[in-house]
Amino acid sequence: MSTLLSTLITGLSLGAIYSLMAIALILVWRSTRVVNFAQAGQAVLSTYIGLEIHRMTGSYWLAIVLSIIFGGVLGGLIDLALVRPLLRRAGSGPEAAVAPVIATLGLLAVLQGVVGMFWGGELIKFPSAFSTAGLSIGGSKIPFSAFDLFTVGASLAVMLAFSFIFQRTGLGLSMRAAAFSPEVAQLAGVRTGRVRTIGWSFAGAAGGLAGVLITPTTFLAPNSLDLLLVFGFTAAVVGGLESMIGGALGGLALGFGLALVLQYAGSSYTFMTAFVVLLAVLLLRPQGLIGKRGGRRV
Amino acid sequence: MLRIDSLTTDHGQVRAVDHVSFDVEVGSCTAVIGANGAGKSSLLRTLSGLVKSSSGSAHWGDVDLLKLPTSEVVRHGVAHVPEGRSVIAELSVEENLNLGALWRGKDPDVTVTKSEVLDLFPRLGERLKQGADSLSGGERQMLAIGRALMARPKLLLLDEPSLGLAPIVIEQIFHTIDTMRKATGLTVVLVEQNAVSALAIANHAIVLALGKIVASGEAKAIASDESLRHAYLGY
Amino acid sequence: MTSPILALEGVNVTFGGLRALSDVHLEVFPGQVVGLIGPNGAGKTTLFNVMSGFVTPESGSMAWEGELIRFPKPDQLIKRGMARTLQGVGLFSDLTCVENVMVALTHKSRTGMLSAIFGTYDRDEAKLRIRAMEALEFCGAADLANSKPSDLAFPLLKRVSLARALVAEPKLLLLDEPAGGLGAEDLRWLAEIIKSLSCAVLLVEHHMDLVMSVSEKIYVLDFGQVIASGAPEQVRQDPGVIAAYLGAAALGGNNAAH
Amino acid sequence: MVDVSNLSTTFFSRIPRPLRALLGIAIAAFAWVLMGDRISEFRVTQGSMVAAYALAIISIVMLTGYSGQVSLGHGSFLAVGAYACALFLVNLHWPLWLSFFASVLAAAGVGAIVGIAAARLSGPYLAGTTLAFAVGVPSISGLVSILGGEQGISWDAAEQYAPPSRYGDPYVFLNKWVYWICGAALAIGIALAINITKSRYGRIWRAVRADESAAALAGINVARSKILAFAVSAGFAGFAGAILSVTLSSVAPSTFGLSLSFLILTGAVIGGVRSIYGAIIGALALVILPTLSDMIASNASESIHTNLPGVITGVLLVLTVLFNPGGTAAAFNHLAHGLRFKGRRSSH
Repeated sequence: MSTLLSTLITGLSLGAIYSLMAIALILVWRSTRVVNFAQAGQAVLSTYIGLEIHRMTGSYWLAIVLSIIFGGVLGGLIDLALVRPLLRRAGSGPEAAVAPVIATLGLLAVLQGVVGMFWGGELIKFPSAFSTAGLSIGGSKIPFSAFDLFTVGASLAVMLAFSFIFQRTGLGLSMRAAAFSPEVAQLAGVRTGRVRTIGWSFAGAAGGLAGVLITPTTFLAPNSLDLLLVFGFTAAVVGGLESMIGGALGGLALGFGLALVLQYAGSSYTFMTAFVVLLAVLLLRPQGLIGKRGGRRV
Repeated sequence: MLRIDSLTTDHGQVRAVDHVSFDVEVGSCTAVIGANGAGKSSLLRTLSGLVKSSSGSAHWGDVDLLKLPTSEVVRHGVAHVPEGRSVIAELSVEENLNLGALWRGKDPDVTVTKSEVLDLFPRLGERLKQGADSLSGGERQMLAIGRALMARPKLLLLDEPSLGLAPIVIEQIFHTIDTMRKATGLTVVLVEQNAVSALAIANHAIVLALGKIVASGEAKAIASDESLRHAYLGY
Repeated sequence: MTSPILALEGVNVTFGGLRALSDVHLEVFPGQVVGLIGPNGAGKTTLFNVMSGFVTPESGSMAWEGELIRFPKPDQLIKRGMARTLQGVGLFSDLTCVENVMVALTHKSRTGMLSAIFGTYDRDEAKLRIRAMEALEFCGAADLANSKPSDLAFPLLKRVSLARALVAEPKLLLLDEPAGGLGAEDLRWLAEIIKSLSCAVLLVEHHMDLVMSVSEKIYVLDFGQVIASGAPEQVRQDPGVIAAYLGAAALGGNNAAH
Repeated sequence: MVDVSNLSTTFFSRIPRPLRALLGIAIAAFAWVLMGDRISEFRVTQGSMVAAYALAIISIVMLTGYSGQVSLGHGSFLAVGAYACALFLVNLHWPLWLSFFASVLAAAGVGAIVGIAAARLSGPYLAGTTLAFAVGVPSISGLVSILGGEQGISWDAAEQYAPPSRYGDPYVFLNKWVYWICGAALAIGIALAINITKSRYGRIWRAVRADESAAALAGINVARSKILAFAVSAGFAGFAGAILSVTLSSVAPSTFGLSLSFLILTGAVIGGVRSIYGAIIGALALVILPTLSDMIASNASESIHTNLPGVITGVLLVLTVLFNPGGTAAAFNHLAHGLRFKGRRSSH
């Protein structure tokens, strides 16, 4: 099997996870116009919760489901407890410009600190229900494990579910309307505050799943998902930061791209690559790779 | 009845609406006219809770409008079509319409309302699946009004429906508003800079200048008032 | 006859298929006060944005003092000898009023980065401050010098923003709705000060009394086109203008304007 | 004739600005030296850290408080300054003051380049990009061998910048000597920062931050002013990094990770993002908080012990944003203003 092909296959499962994170960031961005830097902390906390449940019950499935639910509840609570008062107090001047950034960074510090207090700082291996060893097809081994297959499948399922909710249900319509034009949505009777809380919940759940899926192949530590946040943000920007499909495609593109860099240049270059990609997209195609021209001002 | 009493709204240092009082009978149409910056839009935006009033009151029947958050206003039968063809360009025509009736939930009547709206604006029916961004200015205004009608309102607040439209389209839209009101007993408050078109379909009119009511009365009387034209156009 | 200080020829602007300005011609002569009126959405502000570089037209040309020039970038305006006020006031909220005015003198300042680092700029700053105070005094706002905009009433802010536009002594002043939010007394003051200016003024305004009383010439825009121009008396009799303002029905329902 | 005499009346403000700066530096340096003699040797090193943090926070005040741009990656500019200082000092054997000067220029240069990109970005895009920058820059140390990889570069402070001595007998301990150097650097940094922010540049930055269109109409090249702000801010950050490296007598990529960027931002928010003096408050808070949480958690388990400072700063950040967005400096101003106002009233 050619190296190129196997590299691309590795990129697929990584890309799926980046897509999930990108979608989480996009959901919050669309509903609140805030890039939620605490997403990494939320994901870490819900992953540790999953780990704890696995230790207590031994059931991987219960662990994964409960950590997704916990992620959702946590996201909703953050909106109610932090974002709602923050939006109400929106002032002016330099403080207002940095307030949401600072608030989510502060929350990130709190979440990671709390995780560190309960679970310590050592690297932990998160369990997985499937083998992380490569599958063999026709006698030759490929760098794609049963767990990778599960990762791609689970991410795809979440994206399809989100896409169904957004395109086919009344809730989805109100979420889109509130995102694009809060004023018109409110006049049409959409309770935009409640819709925003739901958006934060969905984002928290997606982030939680991303955390559970990435940690079996890496390690879990209080700040182990910071990189996922950066890559998720890059993927979201590549996709234009407005569209879920854009974010999903951005994640996949980044997954493939980073897998190639990892294979042919080495791990020291991956961060730099992500940064260069991010900057290039922002400066050359600010509307994202698939967005319409003239769409946004960065 | 819509009863507005001494309503005052401030935008920072500017008093946009200054102790405005007037009543609107159920089933009638009141035109609010005045130059740019006279406070017409601010008046409507205060009624639907988009901006907060400083003092005064506004009651629609028993409902204290100033106490309601914007999303609840429509649940009490008041629909507001804001200035500037307020459709959501990212949604399709049909989604824009559906949005207007979302709060009514699974009410079977919604489909009836929808067919009524499409009868009123057949152009929208031809474009249901298209993105709202593909519509012309006039069609967007129709969609904005149609979205408001989907809520089956008792009181319609219309802000400058003629803004930036060609005269022939303006005439068509005003004609539709007029027939709709007469057919359904809808109460209409119509904010307009295009005074004559508005006065042609209104029963009553008030003239605003710098946030204050400077004239009010029968629409016909206002239309033939020379002093109004002076205040309005400078001649 | 002198040549116009500013002349626009055949300016076209479209926004996403919507024609905002079509084939606009406009001339302003030195020292002249010219009014620019039209209904909401007629393209007045777009035209101002073209002149001040916020919008680039598809076609058209601009002549300044008889010489064809490229449409300027907003920050080059002041060096050309043009100044513009913004709708609302557009003051810098964190700066005192005198600092607000001093910002418009930046191009006259000789303080370089080295001088800023070592703090050898007190004399240069004092010069700017005196000029700014003179402009404030001219607009009757000298005693507001050390107040922050957030502490002042709207009509006073309008004075400060006028002072900021005038401080660089422009040859042409673009005024964007200077009367918005002003009461009768301030309107009279505004009319007086516009008449007393020695520079040319192009005035976008909805307040007809003001426009009619100060302008020597008026342009009327509707649907992005100049539908009438001339002396105030001439414009106010024009049937197309009446139709545009009061609605087509004012002329018995015929669409005279089109 | 316009009367401007009321605009500058105090005795202090009559002194020419450059002299005033020198006077301020002298007074501050004296206080700094005095303070150094009254505290223990460990606290002296903490004092050096305060100086480094304060300069770093000043760079955020310039960038965010004045020009309204956000950077989550300012730790990277500290890294540029620190590594540059190490290279000039250790590899090229330049004198300390020249190394400082060169590292400021190096950081400002990198800042100008980043600023060109930053000037085109706003809000969350700028925040996210600088975040990625902060994550990416430390990995450069693994790519260029002269930077020493994960271990970084370390040196013997006594060899590079020994305290002055007579007959081999130093006047002061090495740590206190470094503390003096840091104090002098901070005093100079504050004086320069005040000079710059009081000049037309400070005014232009605040104008651009408030309203870009109006600033452009006032004749300001908005993009250029933002790039300049980024370069100047990065210069100060580079100065801070150089001082930090001198205090630690080493540089390593782990020092300049994301957490340093966040730490500086935390200090800036707590001190007040608009105030240069607030930077000192913020820097003190950054040094005191871990000590404080040490005392609180002295009997707790190790994991609580190590994580408490992070949680406390996080909570402080969130509370500051929610309840006191102007930071400590603004709260002081408020208080002082209120008192002054009261005093004026009662005198009537």
